[in-house]
Order: sequence, then C-alpha cells, then structure tokens
Amino acid sequence: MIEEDDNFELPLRAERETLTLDIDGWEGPLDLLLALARVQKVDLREISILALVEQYLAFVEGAKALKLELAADYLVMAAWLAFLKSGLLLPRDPEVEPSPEELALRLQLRLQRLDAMREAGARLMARDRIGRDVFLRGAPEGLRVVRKPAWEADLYELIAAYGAVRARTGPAVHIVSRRPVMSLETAIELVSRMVGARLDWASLESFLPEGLDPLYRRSALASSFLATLELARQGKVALEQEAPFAPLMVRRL
Amino acid sequence: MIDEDERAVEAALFAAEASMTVGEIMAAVGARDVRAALSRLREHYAGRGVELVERAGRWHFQTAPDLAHILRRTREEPRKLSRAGIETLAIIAYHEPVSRAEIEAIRGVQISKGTIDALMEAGWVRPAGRREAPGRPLIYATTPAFLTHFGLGSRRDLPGIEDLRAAGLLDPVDLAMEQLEVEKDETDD
Amino acid sequence: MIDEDERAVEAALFAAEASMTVGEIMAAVGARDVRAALSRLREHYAGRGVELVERAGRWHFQTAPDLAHILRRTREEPRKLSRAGIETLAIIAYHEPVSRAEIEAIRGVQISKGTIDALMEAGWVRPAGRREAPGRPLIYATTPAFLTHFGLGSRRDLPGIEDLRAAGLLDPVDLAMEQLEVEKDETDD
Repeated sequence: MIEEDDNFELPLRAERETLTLDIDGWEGPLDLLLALARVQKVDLREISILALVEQYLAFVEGAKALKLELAADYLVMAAWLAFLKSGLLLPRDPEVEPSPEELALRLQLRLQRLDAMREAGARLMARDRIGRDVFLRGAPEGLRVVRKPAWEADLYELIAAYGAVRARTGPAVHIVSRRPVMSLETAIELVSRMVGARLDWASLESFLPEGLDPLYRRSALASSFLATLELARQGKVALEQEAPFAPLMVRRL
Repeated sequence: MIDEDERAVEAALFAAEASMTVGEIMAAVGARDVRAALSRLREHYAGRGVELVERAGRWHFQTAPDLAHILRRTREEPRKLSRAGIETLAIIAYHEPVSRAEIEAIRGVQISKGTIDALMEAGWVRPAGRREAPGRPLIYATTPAFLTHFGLGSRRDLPGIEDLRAAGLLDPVDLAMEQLEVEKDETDD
Repeated sequence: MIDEDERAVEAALFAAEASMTVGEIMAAVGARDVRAALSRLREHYAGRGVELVERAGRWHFQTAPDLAHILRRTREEPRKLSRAGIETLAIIAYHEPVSRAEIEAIRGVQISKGTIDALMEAGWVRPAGRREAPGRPLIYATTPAFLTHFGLGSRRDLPGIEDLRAAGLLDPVDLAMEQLEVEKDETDD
C-alpha cells in the first residue's frame, strides 16, 4: 500500500500541470483516470469523456515509449477506452446495447463515486480526532467496581456437612454384608443344561429360574452372560443379537 | 448553582476510563435524573477548555478542539492510515454495510488483505454479518469507536453525507457498474 | 466569562497524565498568566463534582472527595461456600467457641486460611477471644447473622447427633471419604 503523508489532500495531484510517469503513485487505472479528469475539470460532471480517453491513451503510449512496464490492468483499461472511443466516434449502431454514450456516462459516474469517497476520506481525516486534536482525561481515576461475594449456603447443607464430618471422623465400624452371587461355574452348568434341553433360539434371560431374589437375579444374569460367551468360545453355542440391547439369543450348536 | 445530580454525573464522567451511556452513568451514580444533568453539564462546559460531548449515544469529556495546538506538541500522532486505508474507511462509513467486492468496485482496485485488518485493529470497523447474495460475502460496518474517534455524534454527521446521498453517489453499487466490469472483461478476450 | 488563559490551563491539566507544577503548565500552554488562571479555575470548580487541587506545588483535577462512593461501587456476587467452608462453619456452629486447631482435629483435615476468612466475610463467624491454653489460640463463634441466615432461633435448634443419625446423615462413610478426596484436590490448587 502507498503511505501518504498525513496532510494528504485531494486537489494535490490535480494541481500538477503535467503528470509524471510515476506508475507507483497510482492506485490502478481508475485512480489515474480520476487524476486526469481532475486536471481537465474540477467538476467531474462537466468533463469530456472523449478528451479523457485521449489523455489516458496518450499517457499509456508515453509510458510505452519510455519502455515503462505498465501493469496489465492499465492496458486492459486502455483497450476498453479505445473501444469506447471508437463507439463514440463511429456512426451509432442501434443494435449495440448498451450504447457508447451510456458506457461513457457510467464511467463518469464511477469517477464521481470514487472522487466522492476520496474527498469524504480527506474530510474525515481532517476532523477533530481524539488523540490528535482533542484529548481525553489523561489520568482518569476509573470507576471501580468492587466485587463483594454474597456467600450462600442453606441449613440442610450445613447439617449434612456436619453429619459428613462426624461420619468421617467417628470410629468406623465396617460390616461387609454378604450378597448372593451366582458363580461362573454354576452359571456354565446352568446354561449348558438349559441349552441342551432346547433346540431353537432362546433368549438368555429365559434360562434363569423364575422367582429369584432381584439381587441374586442380577448376579445370575451377569454370570450367565459370561457363561454363554465361554460356551460360544468353546464352540458349543451360537449367539445372536438383532440390535444393541435387544434380547441376546442363544442356541445349541 | 450546581445540583447534586449534576455533581455526581460530572464526577463519574471525569473519573470514567471510557465514554459512558446514560444507562452506565445511571448505574454509577444511582437513581438520578441523568439526562437533565447531562444537558446542563454540556451547557456549562460549552466554550470552556474542556467540553462534554455525546458520540454514538455515549458521553465523555474532552479538550476543546481549538486548543489542539497547545496539547498536541508533546503527543504522538494517532495511527497513520495509508491512502488505501483512508478511502476504504470512507467507503465503509458512507456505504455501510458494504462487502469487500463493493469496496473494490468503487476504488477500481483490489484492496490488499491488510487494509481492512488495520481498520478493524483500530477498532473502527467490524464485520457486520453476511450479504444474502451469491457467495454470502462478509459485509463491513463502522463501530461506535469510529464515531467517537472522529467526533461524530452519529453516522448522520458524516461530512457531506446528505449531499452525496441526494446526488445518488451512495446508491448501492449498482448493476451499471457490474455491467461495466463485464464489458471490460469482454474486451479483454 | 472564561478567558483564554483559563481555558488553556484547564485543558492542559485535564489531559495531563500526572499532576503538574506551575512551570510545567507554563511550558505546555505558553507564556500565560498561569497562576492567576489556576486560582480562578480552583474557584470555579469549588463545590462541583470535580475539584482543582494543589498538592506540594503540583496541580491536578480530582473528583470531589464526598463523591468517592460513586467511584467505588460494590456489587454483590452470589457465591457458594466451598465444602471446606460449610464443614468448618458447621463445626464452629456445633462446637463454639472453637479454635482452628480444634476445627482441624474434628474435620480430620487442615483448613486453609481463606476458609475462616470467607466465613467472617459472610458475617457468619466472628473471633470470640482467645482460649486460655498454651499458645492462647484464637477461638471462633457464630454470629446472630448466622442464625438469621439459616433460619435458626438459636444454636439449640441445630439437630443433635442422634437426629443426624436418624436422618441417615452419619451413614455414608464411603461417600464422605470420596468427597474428602475431591476436596483435597480442590484445595491443592
């Protein structure tokens, strides 16, 4: 990007009588066209597009003569302007849409829009800016917000906490309660017997005896599952399950 | 005579590290008639070395612009913008919300990656969603900090914006421009 | 009416990052009658929300001392007591007055310094003198605010050990041990 000095002002470029061939100074063909237009007339609504085209083409020719390397977009614009010029000069062909006059008008409008924004930018930069023209308080005390925790706890938490402390530190008496379990050996025996008694697929749960204590039933189910896996490994049963959590089906092999 | 509301608002704004909305001032000084106090304070400070100003709904004290020459002496310039940066900022401010392609269409050149980044870093420009158009391009708008920095009460205070709008120079980048691009491309072949 | 000297001095002091001597102000604003301007400014700001003050030959603006409460607001933020906090509070409530060492003996875990501080900050616990024992340790007790917060008429309303047992609050030994482990981890960091 081109760094401009800070008192960049719009008319500067236009005030020059002749244009130097400093391609680096132009931000593209539209920028160059705008500068040429401003040399021609201050009021962009009054410029002659034909004259502008001539100036641009002359500029590009000049650059070529000096063997300056022009960026491709400058040449593209030159070609388009040459096309526009011939359109403007030759007898009008009503078939061609849009008309050369309309294209010229659009170019003029485009230059006006760019010019408007360039001027707006300059006017923005010339405003009273904080830190350059106006200044904020140098050493503000600041509006401090002191955060004060509002502690929360309720009575249940309080007594539960005390209970936990006492339970934790009081003499602990550990009683290991005996839970009814089915051993793996028992389960293998059970499953082998049940499978042997049936020919078709049957769910694993159907092997468990009725009316078991719920805790013992859970243990029996877990052990029976292990048992079927073991039997399947030994090639004695086949297992099948249609979907996750569907009943596990068992059959003798 | 100065009243308590005015004193409180004056003290809060003096002490504040950033400009404040009426709501923030109210939160700081309690239930007071902040609006009335602000308007009396603004009047009181008018013409003094320090002024009370409102920017984008936020209030702050600042030194009077005509005293810049006294204060500037020892201070560094605020961030310098490239010419591309200035133009891009102007286009975003006057046309917002605007996409990168629309900025490029107005400037007639591609903008380098760093240009919008620098404006965002300065806190003057922010992404403002996407345009509901093919490609859903990101669109940009200015921030309250932009208005504050450039001393604008609101976007309506942008220099000459009404004249430009009346002249049709702020209309959405129109089809005519796109067509111009198409023509250019065709002659390119 | 404010004169130019006064405006310049006002702006210079407002924008200054530190208090300024008369010499420094003069260097900033140029050849002006700074002393006279300072004295008029001080008079002008007297009684306002902002004052111009001189300290050891240096001048600066500051907010009026009686408005300090505006500048320092307190905002309450609800916060849960940590497990260590609630246990410590419970032990103090059941055993008061009690020293820190005693609390630790009952809890079976050390308590960090912040724990009792938080309880005192909450207004639930107060120092209640010293134990007439070796080292004369500080002892703690609950406050009336503690009773109010927990809806207790007096400490006698706290359920006794037998009530706790009946409510099953003394049972979950393993669970309590697990929680203790977690809490140790928390206090570690």
